[in-house]
Amino acid sequence: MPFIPHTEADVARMLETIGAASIDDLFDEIPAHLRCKELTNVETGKSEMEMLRLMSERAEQDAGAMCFIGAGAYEHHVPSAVWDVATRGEFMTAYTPYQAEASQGTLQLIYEFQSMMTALTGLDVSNASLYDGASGLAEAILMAIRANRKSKSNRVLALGTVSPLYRKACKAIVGNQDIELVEVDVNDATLTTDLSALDPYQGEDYAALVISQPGFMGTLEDVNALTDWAHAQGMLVIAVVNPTSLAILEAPGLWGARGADIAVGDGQPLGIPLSSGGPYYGFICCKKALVRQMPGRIIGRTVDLEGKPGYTLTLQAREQHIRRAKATSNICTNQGLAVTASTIYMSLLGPQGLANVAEACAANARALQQQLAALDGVKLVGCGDIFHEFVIETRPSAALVLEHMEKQGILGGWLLEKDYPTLKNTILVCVTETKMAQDLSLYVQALKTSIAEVEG
Amino acid sequence: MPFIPHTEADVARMLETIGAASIDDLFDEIPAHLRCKELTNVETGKSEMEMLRLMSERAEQDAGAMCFIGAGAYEHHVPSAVWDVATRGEFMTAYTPYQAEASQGTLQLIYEFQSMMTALTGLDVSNASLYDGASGLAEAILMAIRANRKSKSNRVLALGTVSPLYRKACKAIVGNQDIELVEVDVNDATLTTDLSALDPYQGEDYAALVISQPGFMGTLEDVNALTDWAHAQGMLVIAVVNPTSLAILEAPGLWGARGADIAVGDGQPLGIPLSSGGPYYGFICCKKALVRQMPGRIIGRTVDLEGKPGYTLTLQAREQHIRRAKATSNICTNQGLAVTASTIYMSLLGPQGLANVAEACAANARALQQQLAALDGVKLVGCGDIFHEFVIETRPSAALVLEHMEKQGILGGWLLEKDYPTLKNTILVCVTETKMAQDLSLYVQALKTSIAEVEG
Amino acid sequence: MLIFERGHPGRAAAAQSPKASAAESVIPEKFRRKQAPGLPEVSELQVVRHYSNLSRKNFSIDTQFYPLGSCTMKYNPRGAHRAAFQPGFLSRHPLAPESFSQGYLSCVYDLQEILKEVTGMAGVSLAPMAGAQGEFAGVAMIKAYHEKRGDHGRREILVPEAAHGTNPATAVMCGYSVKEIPVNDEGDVDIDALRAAVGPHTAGIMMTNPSTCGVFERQIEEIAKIVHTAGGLLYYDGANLNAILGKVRPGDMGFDVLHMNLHKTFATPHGGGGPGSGPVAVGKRLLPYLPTPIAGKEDAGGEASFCWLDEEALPETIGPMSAFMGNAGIILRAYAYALLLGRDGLKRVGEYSTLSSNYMAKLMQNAGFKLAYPKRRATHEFIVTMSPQAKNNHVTAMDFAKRLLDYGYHAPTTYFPLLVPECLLIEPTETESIDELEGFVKAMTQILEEARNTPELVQGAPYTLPVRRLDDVKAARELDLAYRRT
Amino acid sequence: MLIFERGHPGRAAAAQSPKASAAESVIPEKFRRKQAPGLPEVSELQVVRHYSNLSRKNFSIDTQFYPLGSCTMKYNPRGAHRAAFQPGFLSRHPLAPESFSQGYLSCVYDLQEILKEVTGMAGVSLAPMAGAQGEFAGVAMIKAYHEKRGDHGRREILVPEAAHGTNPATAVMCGYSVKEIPVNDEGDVDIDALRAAVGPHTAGIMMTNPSTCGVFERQIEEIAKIVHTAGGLLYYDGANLNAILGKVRPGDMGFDVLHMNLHKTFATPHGGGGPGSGPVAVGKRLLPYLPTPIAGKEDAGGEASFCWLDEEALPETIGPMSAFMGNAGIILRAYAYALLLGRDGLKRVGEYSTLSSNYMAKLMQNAGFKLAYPKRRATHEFIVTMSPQAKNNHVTAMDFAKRLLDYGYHAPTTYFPLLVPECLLIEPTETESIDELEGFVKAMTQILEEARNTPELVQGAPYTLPVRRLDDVKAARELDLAYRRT
Ligand SMILES: Cc1ncc(COP(=O)(O)O)c(C=O)c1O
Ligand SMILES: Cc1ncc(COP(=O)(O)O)c(C=O)c1O
Repeated sequence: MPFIPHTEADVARMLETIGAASIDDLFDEIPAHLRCKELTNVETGKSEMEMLRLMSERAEQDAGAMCFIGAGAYEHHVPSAVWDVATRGEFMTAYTPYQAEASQGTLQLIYEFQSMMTALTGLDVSNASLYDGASGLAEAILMAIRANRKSKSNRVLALGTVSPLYRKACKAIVGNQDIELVEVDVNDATLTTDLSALDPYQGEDYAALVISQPGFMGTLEDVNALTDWAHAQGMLVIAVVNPTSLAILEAPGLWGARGADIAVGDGQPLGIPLSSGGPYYGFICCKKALVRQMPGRIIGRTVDLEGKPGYTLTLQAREQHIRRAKATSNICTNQGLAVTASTIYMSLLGPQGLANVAEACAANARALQQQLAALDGVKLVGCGDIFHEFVIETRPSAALVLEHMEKQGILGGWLLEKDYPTLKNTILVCVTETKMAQDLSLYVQALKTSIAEVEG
Repeated sequence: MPFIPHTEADVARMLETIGAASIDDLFDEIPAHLRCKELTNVETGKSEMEMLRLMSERAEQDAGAMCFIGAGAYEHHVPSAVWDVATRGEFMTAYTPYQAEASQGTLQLIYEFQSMMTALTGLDVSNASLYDGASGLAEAILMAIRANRKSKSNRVLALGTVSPLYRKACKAIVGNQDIELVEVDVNDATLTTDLSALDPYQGEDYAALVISQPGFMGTLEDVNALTDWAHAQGMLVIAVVNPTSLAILEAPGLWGARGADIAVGDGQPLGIPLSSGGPYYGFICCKKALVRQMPGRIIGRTVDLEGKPGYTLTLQAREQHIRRAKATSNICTNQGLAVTASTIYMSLLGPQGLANVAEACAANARALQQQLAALDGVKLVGCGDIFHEFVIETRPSAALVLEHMEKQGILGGWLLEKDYPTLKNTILVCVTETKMAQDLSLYVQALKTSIAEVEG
Repeated sequence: MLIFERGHPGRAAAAQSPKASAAESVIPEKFRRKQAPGLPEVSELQVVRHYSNLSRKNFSIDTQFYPLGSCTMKYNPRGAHRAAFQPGFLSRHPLAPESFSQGYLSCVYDLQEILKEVTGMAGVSLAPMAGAQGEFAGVAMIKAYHEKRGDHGRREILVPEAAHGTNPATAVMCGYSVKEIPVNDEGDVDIDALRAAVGPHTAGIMMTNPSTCGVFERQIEEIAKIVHTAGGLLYYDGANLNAILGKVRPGDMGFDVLHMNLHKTFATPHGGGGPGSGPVAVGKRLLPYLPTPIAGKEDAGGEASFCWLDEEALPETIGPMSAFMGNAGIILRAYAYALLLGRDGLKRVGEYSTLSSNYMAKLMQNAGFKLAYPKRRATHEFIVTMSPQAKNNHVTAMDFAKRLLDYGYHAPTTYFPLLVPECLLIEPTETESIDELEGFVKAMTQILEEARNTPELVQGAPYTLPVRRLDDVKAARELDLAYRRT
Repeated sequence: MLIFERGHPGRAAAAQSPKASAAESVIPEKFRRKQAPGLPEVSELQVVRHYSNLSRKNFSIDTQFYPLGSCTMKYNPRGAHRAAFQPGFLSRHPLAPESFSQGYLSCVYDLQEILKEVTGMAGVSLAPMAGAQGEFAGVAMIKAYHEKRGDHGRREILVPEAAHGTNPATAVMCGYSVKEIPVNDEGDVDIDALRAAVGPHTAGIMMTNPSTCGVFERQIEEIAKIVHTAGGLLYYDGANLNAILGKVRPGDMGFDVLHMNLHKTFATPHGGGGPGSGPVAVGKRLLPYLPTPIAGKEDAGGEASFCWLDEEALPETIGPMSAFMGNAGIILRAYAYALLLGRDGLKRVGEYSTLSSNYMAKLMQNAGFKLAYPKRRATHEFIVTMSPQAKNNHVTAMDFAKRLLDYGYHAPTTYFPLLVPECLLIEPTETESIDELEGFVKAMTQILEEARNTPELVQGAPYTLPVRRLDDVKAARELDLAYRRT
C-alpha cells in the first residue's frame, strides 16, 4: 500500500484496541446510502517508475522552445543553490510557523525576506507573501480602500499600462465588494500614460491610483509626476513593480515628494522558474502607518524568556484565524516555499548582482529592439525608455507571424491585440539576461522568415 | 571572484596582519623562475548560467536512446527519495568520518549499509566500500592471497564467465605484484562453466577460485558444485555477484557446503544511475575469520563515555593512514556518497521490493528472449537459466546490426566478440524492470528492420 | 545571526550574475535609483551555509511526526516533487502557445477528471491558489448564481461556529454578512438554530464535514434539505476531505460547491506556509461560473488535443483568480500523487487515516486524557481537552504543546476549534506508522505525569529548541519587522 | 535507532517496486535463496525521516567551517552538481556507442586539456577513481617505464617521512619496497639523507609539494636532479595542488608523473568519504603507459568528433583501473568547476587559499599558539603543535579537536603528519570568509583559556554532539560490524 505503513498485524492490533471489527465499522456514522462505490473513473495506481515515465513524456512535450514571452513572467537564471536549499525537507515539508520555537528557520527567513523587500521597495514594512502579483494587487486595492480615511469612494483608478491580466483578476476579486476599477487611457504612440489623460479624474473621489513601473508593455512611466498628482487628489498610490527592475529603478517609497504608499508585484523574477505560472508569489510592502491594514502574515523580531532574539508571527489580530469575519483578508496558506527560494536568490545576487541582471536584461532588450527595427515589415511601437520588454508591429498578421515562429521553436512574444484592441498586429517581446547574442540572431532570423512565409 | 569571499578591505587587513605587501609575496619561497605564466590554454571563467547552458547542451547530445546494454551496469528505477536525501549537504559535503562525534550520521548509515550487505551476501562482515566492482575484485584477489595460509601460490583461478572487463582491470592492478589470473574455459554452447573444465587445475596450487553468479553473459552457474570443488582443493572462493539478483538467488555465504569466503561486486544496481560508469562502488563481504585482511574502511558499533551507543571507524590498523607500507590496501577515499544512496535504496525496497525488482527483470528478459527467438536471422545462444541478460547470435554482422538499431534510437546490447572471439556475431542483451511491453516490441521491431537493412 | 550581518560591502556570489558591463546603462538617469538597495553582500558558501543551518531550526514532516489537526501533514512523496521539477515543466511559460503546452494541459485535464470523480461533482477548476481562494471562488459562484437568477436579497452566509476562520473571512470578501450557527455538545450542528437562521436572505452555508470537531456531521442530509429549501446553496470546505476520501463524496451529501486543499489531501508539501492549491468543484447549477482557465479536451482526428477554456468559452465565469492559472507546480504534484495512489490508494486514504486517528484517540483515553467527543467515532482527527489539567495543575493545552516539542514531536493544533476549551486537535494521517502514534501517546502520558508532579517544568517548556518561549506581546508592541543596517 | 529497528514484517515502500507477479518465478528453485535477506521493512516516510535525521548528525561544508588540513574542504558549487545531475548524463550507459556519447566525451577531453595546462604535463588520464588509485596508476607507470627499458633492478620507492600513508601503501601495491627519507626541522627534505638513499635500486620518489608540513619544498629542483641523475622518476602527490594552482606547475618543477585529487582541488563534494577522482598526468616519457580509457579528438570534416582511446590505441597502457572509465560524475563536476573559474579563477585558488592560511597562522601565533614552522611561509595550510599544552596542562591536540566541535567548528586534521608531535594541520581554503577564520581563532583562543583554567572541561569534550567521546578500544575488541535481528 503506497505510503501507508500499516501491516496486517498493525491493523489487527489497532482495531482490537479500538474495539471495532473492521476499518469499515469506523465509518458507521455515515449514512449507509451515502457511502461511495469504486472510483471507476480513476485508473489503478502506478508505481513511481511508471508515474515518472508518464510525467517525463509529458514534460518533454512542452520542452524545446526558446521563449521571448514576458508579460508578467520572466525567464531568469536561477542559481542551482536556490532550489537545492529551498527543497531541503525542513523547509519544504514544514507547515506554517504557528509553533514559533519549532519554526525559527522559516520565521527568520521570512523576516529576512521582509527586510529585503523593504530594501528594494524603499517602504517600511512587508508581509510574508500573497498568492501572486495579480491577486496581490487586488489585496492592495482592498487595503487602500480601507486605509484611505480621506476618501469614501469605492473606486480606484488604474493606469492602462497596468497589466491587463492583473486588472482582470482584480476585477474578479474586488468586484464582489462592489469596488470599481476605472482605467486611464494609454497613449498608443508612446505606450505610456500622458499626464493629461488624468485630467478627467481631477477632483474626483478615488481611493487610490495604481501605477505600474515598468508598464505592461515594458515602457517606463513618469512615476514622480503621477505619484504627486495622485497624492494631490487625496488618493493613495499603489505601485506595481517588477522586483528585478528595482535593483536599478527608483524605489516606489521614493516616488514623487511623498513616495508610493503601497508597492505590490510578483516575486517570480527573483529565483522562481516560469513553471506554467506558479507557484509564484505576490509581495506587498507599505508605509508603516498602513501596517494594520496589511493582509497576510507578518513576522516580527522579539526575544525569548531568556532574552535571546527570536522570530514570531505578529499582528495576528488582522488575520482570519483570530479576527474571522473582520480580518483584513481571508488569506491563510500563502506561498512560503517560493518566498524561501526568493530569499536565497536575493542573498546570492546581492545589490550588485541583481543590478547586473537588470542591466543585462535592459541591454539585451535594447539590442534586439535595434536589430528588429532594421527589419522590413517590422516597426517599433512606443517611446524609447523601456526596461526589458518592447513592442513591435508587423506588417502581416502578428498572430500568423507568431505561429510561424513557433514552428521554428521560437516563442516570439505576446499578442497585444486581445487586450489592447487599438494596437493591431503588435507583439510584446521580452529579452532577459538569459539570451545570448546568438539567440537574438535566431529571433531575428525566425521573424524574418516568418514574415516572408506569411506574406509570400 | 566566484566562490572567493575576500573583499579588497579584507585582503588589505589580512596582508597587514601577516606583514606582507602583496599576495604574491606569500609565494616568495618558490624559486622565481618556476612561477607560472597565464594559463592561456584555459578559457576565461563562465557564469553559472553560461556553464549550465553549455553543459545542458552536452547532456542533451547523449540523451534519447533506449538502452538494452547491461554488461555490468544496469538501468533500474531509482526512487526519487534516494538522491533527494543523499544529496542533502550534510551527507554530500562531509568528509570521511574521522571525527566520529561529528559524523554519526555517516557512520551509522555505513553500519546499516554493512548490515544490509551482509544480509544480502550471507557473509559475516562488510566494509564501507571500494571503488567499483572490478577494482573490488582485484582487492578480493589480493586479500585471498594474503588470507589463504594453506596456499603459497601467487595464482588465482577465475571462471571465463567472470566479466572480461573485471578481469582486465584486475590484471592491471594485481599484475604489479606478480599475481597471475588464470582463466577457466567457458562452454560456448551453454555459456556456463562445465565442471570438467576444472579438471586441468585439480590438485594445483591456487589461492582462490573466482565465480561469477550470474555470469557475464547472464547465465546461472552451478555455484554449489564449483564452491565445493574449490574448497576441496584448498582454494578460497571469491563470489562476484549482482546485488539485485541476491534478493532471489542463493547468498554466496551459503554456496556449497561451506559457503564462499569473500563476495564482491558492484553496488551500482542498488540505486546508482548509469552515469557513464561512475561513481559506482565496489562492495566486499567476507567471513569473520578474514576481517583483518579486509581492505578499506569498516565501521563498528560501540558506546560513548556515557554508555550511549555510537559508531566509529574501527580496525584502522589495517589501513594506510596507520599501517602505511604494511596496510591491507592503499585505498583511502572510497565511494561514500554512492553507498549513502544505496543504503537509502535498500531501505526503500526492502526484501520483498528488491525481490520484485529481480523477478521483474528476470521475467522481462525471458519475455524478450522468447520474442527474439522467433525472429528470422536470430538465434539464442546459451542455456536456459539466466538472470536478466542473454545472448543472441545474428545471421548478419552483429556489429552492423547494432549500428542500425542505434540509428533507431535503440542501444541493442553489447558485442561479445571482442572479449569472446569464438562467439562470433553475438550480442549480450539486458532487460530490467524499467522496460515495458511496448519497449520490448520496439526492440523486436528495430532488430528486425536492422537485420533486413544489413542483409538487404 | 541574520544573513545581512554576515555580509561585507563588496562581497558577492560572483558566479551568479552577468558581469557588470563597462558601457553606460541604457536606462536614463531620471528613472534610476540613487541608492543601491540594502540586500545582503555575501558569498555563495555563506548563503548555502546560512540557509542550510536555518532550515535545521524547523520541524517538518521529513524530520518529525507532525500531528497538526486539520492540516493533514502527511508524507509528501518525493516522486511527485521530481515529476513536477522537470525542465520541460519548469521552463514552460504560462502564456506558451498550446502547441508547446500539451504535456501540461493533459495533466491539468486529467486531474480535473480525477477530482470530479472523488468529489462526485460535475465540473472542476484548478485555478484557486489555496483553500481560502477556493472558498472565495466558491462563494463568488454562489453569489453569481443568485444574481444571475435575479435573487438579489440573499446577503448572508451561514457558518457553524466550529468553522475555520477563512470561512467567515471569505464570505465577507465576497460582500456577504456572516451568521454563526451553534454546534451541540456531540459536535453536530444545532439543527433548530439552523432552522431559525435560514430564510430568503440566506445565500448559503459553508460547512466542513467531517467538521473540525473531528466528527462526521450526521445530519448532513437534513441540513442540505433545510438550506436548499430556503433557496440557499451548500458550500463544502474540503480541508478535511482526507477523512472521507473514497468513502463518501460531498456531491452525494448534497453539496453544491466545494474546494479541496491539494496541499493537504493530495500530499503536496506545505512549504513552511504554502504554496497550496485550492481547486473548486461544482454541481451542474454552478458550472457556468467556474473560475478560468480550465483545461478542455478536443478530439482532433482520433488524437486527443488539449486547450485552455477562458472567458470566451465560459462567458459567465467569475473570472481568473491570478494573472495566469494558479499554482501549476502544485497541480502537477497532486496529479502525480493521484497517479501513484490510483483508485484503490485514494480509497485507502480515508480508511487508514481514520483507523490511525481512532487508535490514537483510544490510547489517549486509556492514558487518562479527556476526549472532547468521547461518544463519537473519531474521523481522521480527534480532540482532547486539557481543561482538567488546566484546572487542576495550571498546565494548559499550550504548555502541553510546547513540552511536546522537547520530546521531538510537533504540537497538535491548539485552541482550535474555538468552541472546545483548552483543546488539542490531533491528526495523525495515514502515512504515520503505529510506532510514531504510540510514541506520541507515550510522550503525552509522560507530560501528563510531569504536569502532576512538576508543573513548572511543563509550563516553562520548551528547553531543547533554538529558542525558549517567545515574547509575543513585545513582538506586537515594539514592531520590528525588517532589519535596518545600523 | 537503526533503520532495521523501525521496521515491521511486511511493511514496505510500495510505490518503489513492481508489484509481485502472480506467476511463478522464471528462476529455477535450485538457484533461489531459501530465506529472504534481512533488509529493513519500512515505509517511504520512515526512510526519508530516518536518513534526513541521520544526516543532521553530521558536520559538513554546507553547515560548518571544516578546516581539515590536506583535505581541501572548500565550497562545492551547487551548479557543478546540477550540471552533472542532468538526465542526459545520468542515463548514459558507460558502454554506449560514441554516437550517443559526444556530450560526455567532449567534457572528458576538455578537462584533460585543462589539467594538462594547470599541471604543465604532456598527457592526462581521468581513469583513476581517487587519489590513491591515481598514485597506483602513477607508480605503475614508473614501473612499466623501467621495465620497458629493461631496467629491472629498480625495486625501491622513496618517500619523505611527512608523506601521506597512501604513498608507501601504493608503492607496496605496485610491488616496490619503500624507504622513508627524513625531513628537517624547517620542513624540507634532508638532502644528505636523500643523496645517501638513492642509487641504481631507486625506481623513484613520491613527494607532496607543498608538503603536508604546510611548507613549500624549496630544494625541489635539487631533489629532482638527484633522483633523475640516479635514474629514478619523480612522482607528485597532488593532494596539495590547491596551494599552488596557477602559481607553479609540477611539470615545471621537474616531476614526471602526478595525480590530482579533483575532490579537493576541483571542489567536488567529498560525500562523507568519496567518491573522488584521481586523474594522472605525465610527462612525455610516460605517455605510452597512461591508464585507459582516454578521450581523443578527431577532426571529422571541420567538426570535432570525440572517441575513446583504449588498449588498441595505447598498446603499452598499464590498463584500465575500473570496469568502465572511473568516476564519470565527479569528472563532470570538476569540469563544470573549471569552466566556472576559468584561467583567472584557477590562479586565484592558490593565491587566496594561501592568503587565508597565512592570515590564520599569524592570528594563531598572536594568540599564543606554537607554529610548527614559524620561520616559513604557510602554504594553503599550516601546522600548530599543542606540545606545550599537552605538557603543561595535559590537554592534547585531540582534546582541542573535540572541544572545537562544541564551538561549531570541525576539527583540523590531527596527528598528521606523524613527525610533528601533538599537531593540528589547519587548512582554511579560499572559500571561507574572514569572519569564519577569525571565529575559529577566537574559539581556539577560548579553548586555550579553558585548557589553562579548566583542563577537565576540554579533556571531556565534546558535550553538545549526538554522542560523547566513543570507546574505540571496545569497538576494535568486541567487533560489532553488522546488525543481527534478535
Ligand atoms: C478547515 C479549513 N478550511 C480552510 C482552510 C484554508 O485553506 P488554505 O490555508 O489552503 O487557504 C484551512 C487551512 O488550514 C482549514 O483547516
Ligand atoms: C597528501 C595526500 N595524498 C594522497 C591522498 C589520497 O587521496 P584519496 O583519498 O583521494 O585516495 C590524500 C587524501 O587525503 C592526501 O591527503
